[in-house]
Amino acid sequence: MGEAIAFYVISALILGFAVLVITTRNTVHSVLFLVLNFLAVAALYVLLTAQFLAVIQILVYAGGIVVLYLFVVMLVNLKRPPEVHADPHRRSSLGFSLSVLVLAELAAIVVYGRLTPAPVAATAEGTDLAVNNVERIGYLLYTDYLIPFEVASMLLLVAMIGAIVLAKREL
Amino acid sequence: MIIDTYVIPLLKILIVLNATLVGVTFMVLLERKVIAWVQVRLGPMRVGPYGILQPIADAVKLLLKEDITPARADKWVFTAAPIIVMVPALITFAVIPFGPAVRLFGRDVPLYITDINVGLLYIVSVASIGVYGIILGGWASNSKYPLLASLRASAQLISYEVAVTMTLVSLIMTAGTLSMVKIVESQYMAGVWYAFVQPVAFVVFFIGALAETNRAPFDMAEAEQELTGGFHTEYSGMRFALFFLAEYANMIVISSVSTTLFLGGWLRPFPNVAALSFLDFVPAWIWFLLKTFAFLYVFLWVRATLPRYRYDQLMRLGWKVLIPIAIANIIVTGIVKVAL
Amino acid sequence: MGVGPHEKVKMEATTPRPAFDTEELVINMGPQHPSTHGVLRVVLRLDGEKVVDSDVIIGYLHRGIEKLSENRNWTQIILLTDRMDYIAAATSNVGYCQTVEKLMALEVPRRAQYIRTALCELQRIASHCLWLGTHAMDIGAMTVFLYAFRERELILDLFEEYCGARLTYNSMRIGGLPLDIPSGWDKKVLAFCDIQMQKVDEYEELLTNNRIWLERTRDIGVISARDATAIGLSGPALRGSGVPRDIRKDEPYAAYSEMKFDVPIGTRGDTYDRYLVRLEEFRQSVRIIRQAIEGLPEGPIIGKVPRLIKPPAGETYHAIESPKGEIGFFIVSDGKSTNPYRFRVRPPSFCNLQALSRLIKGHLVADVVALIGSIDIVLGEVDR
Amino acid sequence: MITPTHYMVLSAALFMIGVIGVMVRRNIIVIFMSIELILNAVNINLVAFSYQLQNGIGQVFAIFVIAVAAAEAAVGLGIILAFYRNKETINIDEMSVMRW
Repeated sequence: MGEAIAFYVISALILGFAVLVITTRNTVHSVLFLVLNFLAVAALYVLLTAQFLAVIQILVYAGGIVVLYLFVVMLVNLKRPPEVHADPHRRSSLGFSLSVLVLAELAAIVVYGRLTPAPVAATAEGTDLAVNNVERIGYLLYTDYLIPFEVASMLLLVAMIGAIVLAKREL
Repeated sequence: MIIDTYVIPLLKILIVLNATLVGVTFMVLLERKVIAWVQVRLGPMRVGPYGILQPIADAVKLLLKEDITPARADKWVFTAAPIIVMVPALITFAVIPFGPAVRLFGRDVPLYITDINVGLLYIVSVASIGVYGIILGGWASNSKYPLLASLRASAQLISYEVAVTMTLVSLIMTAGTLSMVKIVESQYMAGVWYAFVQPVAFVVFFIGALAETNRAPFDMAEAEQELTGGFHTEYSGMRFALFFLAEYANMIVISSVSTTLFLGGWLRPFPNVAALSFLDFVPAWIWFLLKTFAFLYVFLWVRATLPRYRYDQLMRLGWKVLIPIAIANIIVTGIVKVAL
Repeated sequence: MGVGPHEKVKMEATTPRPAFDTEELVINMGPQHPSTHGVLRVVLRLDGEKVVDSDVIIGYLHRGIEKLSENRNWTQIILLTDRMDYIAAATSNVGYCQTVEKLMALEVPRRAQYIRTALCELQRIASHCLWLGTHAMDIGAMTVFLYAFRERELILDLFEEYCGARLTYNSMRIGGLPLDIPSGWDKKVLAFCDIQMQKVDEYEELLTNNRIWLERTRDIGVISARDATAIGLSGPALRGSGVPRDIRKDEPYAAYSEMKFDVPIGTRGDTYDRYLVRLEEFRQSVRIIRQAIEGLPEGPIIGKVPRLIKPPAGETYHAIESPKGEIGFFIVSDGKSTNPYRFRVRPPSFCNLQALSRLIKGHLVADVVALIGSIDIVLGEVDR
Repeated sequence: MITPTHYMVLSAALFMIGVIGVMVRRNIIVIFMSIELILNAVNINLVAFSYQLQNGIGQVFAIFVIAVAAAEAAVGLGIILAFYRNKETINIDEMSVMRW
């Protein structure tokens, strides 16, 4: 019961903030709603007993990536609002209908998934993954997924160099 | 059952929140007094004996002041910014262990609100939210000095967060856990404070902590001589007070965290030496408060003594000195761990 | 031929915009700003935090002292000179009185000369105390500020005992002094000298070898000896660049020809050198005060001055070394009236301030306040 | 009882909001944020299944997604800044030429 209430409240927050992110005109407000959205997602992870991921979500997403967004929004001191100059060839309605199509597809999958029963029932209370979450994730990362992990670190290094090259005026 | 799951945690939250807020206000007084003593002055003396009631006078003054919102400020963000700064500082206390379990009225009551398995990461991540308040406060004021200051502050916080987190990694490697309580317990097992096991991490952490709390010599975000007060230039009244209190709350948080991580938390000095067991008559939480206080004193002492770094020098120190040292420390820790 | 607005527009149009162009931020520092030491206004054009260009605007404290002086009689002007460099009022008094004495060819008794020397050097210490305090405060060392003010307070006490005033002394008269020193005053001055010597070491302990202080001041605002002379810097700002120019040595006035002292000079011409020069001047000033007080001759304190001061027709320029540099008075007398025909001051702060724009170019905002402090200005003297 | 289906519906809805943002908005920063929303939708799915199956692999992949998102944000925002310096706009419709 408590879980259900928590789920619906958090879901409402996630979706509500997400809608605000894409509808708000002021970009800074948009970024703020994105932070709130991420915090709500982190809360959802806690509900799913993924504490480590929840903390990483706040630390990396809310505390790191979105700060970058905020920086850029503040540096890009807009003289004319970006939405004013609409491309006459642009078809927003087409984009909208495409999105609806994607949703329909997803809904179809969900409905189909509903017909086939879930393989294992959720019995998370007190299991190893919930209690020793950090240890389990760490173990997986450094054994089975060591190579993807290292590739991810390389990716971050490349992104870092790329960002510096792009942002620096003269090298 | 209800008492254990709801009443006691709520009571603890209430006590910790109140103690923190009172502590913060008296921290302001302490700072004024300590700096006054360093500078051969008396400090506040008028309100109450030895100015002890000064924080109350300050609070009344700030509450009664007109709360000005600049005409062209972004009202919502301007209002939210001080709150965003204050809240993370307060909720961090949820995982700080003030002492081990004590018996009260026939129940075992642990002297911490909660102990989660990612406690240390929780503190780091919550602290990283606080920077929004500073950035947004400066941006929403729609004024040039605050904007410059908030850019400085955010760059500073992000850079030093890296160094601080790196030192924490080497500490986690030593302790083998992320839980704040278990870190203290592992120091008890090891029989030594981690400040002696990880002296490099301790020093880097302390410098990073000064920078992360925006304290001298890294207080360029509020350098009144350069930026006329920094990101809170346009704030007044209680909203300004929130920024102010958050800074001191952050100092207390950082001091408590470093006490837990490096100075053995609630443990007495030399926790394993039986000859010193007479020290046990002092309750554990008193030891914790004493160590935290010592840290806070160093904060003030540094502020009274050192000039201020320049923005670019601060960044250079962070990226070119502290982060490499912290990474080297991780590598050395790893090698030692494997070798033993 | 100047560039009119029309040509200016054309110039901007033809200059290609750099490929990566970020917006420049214009910041108005002052006239109400904690670190502009009064009502100086500096308009900074910033690229990020780097100063691209700056515009120093003065005049917020203009009271027309020079024009006022042309309508006051010769003795009343002493009082106005107090209001120029109010940090070292006695030095301005001495400068003005000596100019008039030169114009009238008056002989000043030796005792008065010695006391004038001692007062001038006390003022130098007081002025440097204030400079050190505010300069350190600008860079963030708040404790030095209070330490330096503690010693300045002792000097103000000494002046209060001597002439009853603590800031604007009006302590000179044309031809000598209005008052002899109170009994026991000389002992107190000597005692103060001992205190000051210890305290200078204390300041040095806090700053001179402090790593952060070094990083904040070394190689900040370097000005070469040639540029410094070309701009017309004087005082410690000039000596910091390595030019051994000191009017007390080069054209001795009062009793300086009989004093033994060194003129400290810097080597690099940066903020740190100017700091070192002023700190050494603390010690040299104490040395001079000791000599002046110990060797204080007996005799009258004021020479033979006519009841009505009316200098003969003519003009003269006389400069002395104030704590901030060369303070000079150019006075024209028509020989008929009891007030000067033309009165003009060469204030050291004003001339030194010219260097500011050049010094801060390319530095960061934090250095701007350090450099304003480093050249040591008093707005009362800049604007007059 | 909250089943994985609930989480999937939530994730699909969040995904759709993200897609609409990408399709409809012209402010490139908002488009980037919409992409972050989409990535979050994916993460919710991964973690929900990780919970359902009591298997840490889903969380591991969520961590990889976060790492990729960080890289994407860094490079993407660098491009936005460089673009803004040249064109003084962040309207994606004006980003039609593939050269400065």
